[in-house]
Amino acid sequence: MQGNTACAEGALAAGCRFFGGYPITPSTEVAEHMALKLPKTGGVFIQMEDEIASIAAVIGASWTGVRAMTATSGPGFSLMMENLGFAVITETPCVVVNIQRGGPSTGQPTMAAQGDMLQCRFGSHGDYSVIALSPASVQEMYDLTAEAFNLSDRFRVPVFVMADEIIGHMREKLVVPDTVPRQERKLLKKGDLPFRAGDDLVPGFPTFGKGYSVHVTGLTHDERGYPCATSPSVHEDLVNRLVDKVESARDAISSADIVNPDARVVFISYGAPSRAVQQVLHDTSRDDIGHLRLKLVWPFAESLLSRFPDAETFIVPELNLGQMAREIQRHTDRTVIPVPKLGGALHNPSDLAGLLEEVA
Amino acid sequence: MRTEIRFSGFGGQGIILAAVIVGRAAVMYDNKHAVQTQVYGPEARGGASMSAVIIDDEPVLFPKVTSPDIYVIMSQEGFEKYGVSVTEGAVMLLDSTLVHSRPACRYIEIPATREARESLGRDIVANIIMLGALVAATGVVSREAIEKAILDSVPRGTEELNLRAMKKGFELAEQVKHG
Amino acid sequence: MTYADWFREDRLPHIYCVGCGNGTVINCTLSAVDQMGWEKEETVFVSGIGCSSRAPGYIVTDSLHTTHGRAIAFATGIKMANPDLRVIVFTGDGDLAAIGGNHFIHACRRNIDLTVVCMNNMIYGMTGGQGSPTTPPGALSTTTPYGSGEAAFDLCGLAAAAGANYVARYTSYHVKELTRAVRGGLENPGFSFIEALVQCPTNYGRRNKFRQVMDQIEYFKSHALLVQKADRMREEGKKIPDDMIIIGILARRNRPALGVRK
Amino acid sequence: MRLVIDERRCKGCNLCTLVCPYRIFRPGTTANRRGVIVPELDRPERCANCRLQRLYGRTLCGVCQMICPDQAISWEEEGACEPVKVAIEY
Repeated sequence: MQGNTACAEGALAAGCRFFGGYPITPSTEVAEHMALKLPKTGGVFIQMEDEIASIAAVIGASWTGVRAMTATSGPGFSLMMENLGFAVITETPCVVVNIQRGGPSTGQPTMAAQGDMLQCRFGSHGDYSVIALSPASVQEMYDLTAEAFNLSDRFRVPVFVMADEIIGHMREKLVVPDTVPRQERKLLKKGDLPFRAGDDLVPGFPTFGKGYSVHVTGLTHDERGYPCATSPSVHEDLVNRLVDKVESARDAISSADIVNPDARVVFISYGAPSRAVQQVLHDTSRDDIGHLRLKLVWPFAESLLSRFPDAETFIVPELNLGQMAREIQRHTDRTVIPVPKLGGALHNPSDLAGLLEEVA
Repeated sequence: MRTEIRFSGFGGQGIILAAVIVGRAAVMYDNKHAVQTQVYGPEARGGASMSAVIIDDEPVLFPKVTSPDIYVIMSQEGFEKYGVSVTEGAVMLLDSTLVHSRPACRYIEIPATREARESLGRDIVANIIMLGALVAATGVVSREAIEKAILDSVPRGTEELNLRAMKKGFELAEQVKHG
Repeated sequence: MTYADWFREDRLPHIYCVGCGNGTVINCTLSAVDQMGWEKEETVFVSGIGCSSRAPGYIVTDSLHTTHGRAIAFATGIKMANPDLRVIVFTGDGDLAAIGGNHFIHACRRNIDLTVVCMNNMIYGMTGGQGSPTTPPGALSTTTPYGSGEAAFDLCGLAAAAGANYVARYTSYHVKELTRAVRGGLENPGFSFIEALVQCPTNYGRRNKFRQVMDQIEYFKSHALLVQKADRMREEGKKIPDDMIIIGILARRNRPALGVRK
Repeated sequence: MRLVIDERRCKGCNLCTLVCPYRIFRPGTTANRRGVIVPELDRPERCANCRLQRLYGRTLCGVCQMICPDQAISWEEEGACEPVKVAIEY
């Protein structure tokens, strides 16, 4: 099965019942498959007039209590940024799939890239935190998309599936599990203030149509949900909570494959370049090479680096100019070597092996 | 063992479908691992289109084809774009009706388009003839597996035509082998 | 129950300026909703950004105050995901016709079962009085200091042409008629668009020869022309002055609609 | 029924003075504690709604209430008349 199709199937298995989207290469197969399958599950597929409207409709649908998603790529992702900030401040669960392509602008519509990793983390205005997953196989397109809904409902944040054209378009074996784990959205207790959070920093969800009479606004709001846009302390408390609810859980939700924790040289990868690293480790006879493969990229759990206590060097191949390498660098005093790659082709395993020889 | 197969032709010949069918045969019916990829883009419509499949006994790690072991070339433009860089150890199946050049490696000439037109009455199944020939000549997947995968993938009502095309491919490859 | 019961009493008085017509339009809309006998928990108000868009914050139902121009797109998601909800959108001329113009025409085309009430004050009020797509030619604003040189949108004509099932225009002077028009929109399945011309004394009126709040209301009163009368005048070959405001129910039809409650 | 203007909400726009068919509103003269000059009532018993709302069981006219942008106009029940002892001297 194709990666994009597997992504749609994973969403359906997770109970996604609303998809709002707009065609864009190389993500379109996700929308096409949802258009085919959603009506048969009683769900709704709607092709909106642009990506701004797509994410808006997804957020609106989410407030009725359904699991909702959209899928897009570079230019469409840029258009969604303002409303993603709205989802953050209103704490609306939603899943956004980005099948990354080469940018900036129209760039390389049909070629792979990982150039939106910082945009998904920081792209909307203001301070906030979100969750991003990065699948490296067709199987993970299914599994991680399904998991994205659980994380989104649990933390009430947008969750991104940051795939790329290679993973989205390749076909390989998919084993469909009988069921996928499902963690439901915590509902607001009647009588509680709609934006007052408990210890987990995540308030209960006041689904529209259930008599909560909740006012939801993109303005800075107090715990009642009422606009309160000029109080410094209300704003500070709100934004700190929005960030903390995700960041304080970063170790608990971190998800990565760790290979050879005793290694001196460790590759760190996510998404398609992971496949090149895996090939290098498969082909090499050396046993001092490790691999940290991030499945959950944001929030970045720096504790993962200490899982390699003997590591002297981290090598970070990415299909960009070193976006995650920059994040890794700021958490370690060990050598971080970015291996940037632009143009759409994947890192060649022999090139990475050659680099390995140079490094150590 | 990892086997990399590259398909090339012009848009509309079913180049991508051919790779998908081989991958499906390997995964679903031969219990192997496979990854299928392709070149996307406007140039894939009308110009030279390319798709690839990697078959392995172990899980396929690196998903891209770096140096193909087998080429299936169905157009002259496809040969020029994707077939000229062959390595010596590779083998190329080429549709001799449409490809005039010959590579610097072992090659097998299959008049797939002519046979599709003349024996089967439909150009469209030339890719299935090439698939039959590929399987008969190289054994990348079993004959049973390719048959099942073809039946899974072709439109309803065309099963018999496609199976005849596949068998024609078997025959043509065997003639070359023995001839 | 009366329409007054739909207000969030703890948030009044609202933030609108002295004499702003938006409060009147909220009264008329809530009165129409109240007449429908709808429950608060099945009714959702959605808005974008601008003066008009603060309205849902004063109404005691579920409400979504969204981003600039996108209210209809958010409302589309709500209505499609749960057609049992009654979804009403408050918007303004800048929100609807400038930044949100594309969502507006596509919602009309889809004929999705929403009621959109546009408080058209012909100016960007919240940001201090800049020209909008409905600022009349010649009118002064902070960005048209020599008089607007652009043509203004006919929002109702746009909605009708794009496929909305129900289109009406009144002003904040015509409170009874406006209430009836909103009610007509709520009753009609499919996309209903009600344009309410409102006075903006602070940012439009004082720059455009309406020194007192009442002056602009007097203007609405004296320049309103019922559509039936306008049609009759046209038939008789009489010219309708450019500054007349055609009011009334401008379109009412029953084309297939999206998201209608089953 | 008695018409009341909620001084906490009225912002003093005087639209009520324009629309009332009985002219029971007139612009006020002095500012209240919030600095708003709230309209004054002039013989409000002339208002049809004040007199007849109970009889008809619904709001009559009500244009002032509807146009009031600040939701400041409403009607409230009048308290029952206090019995007053009247001594009549013969």
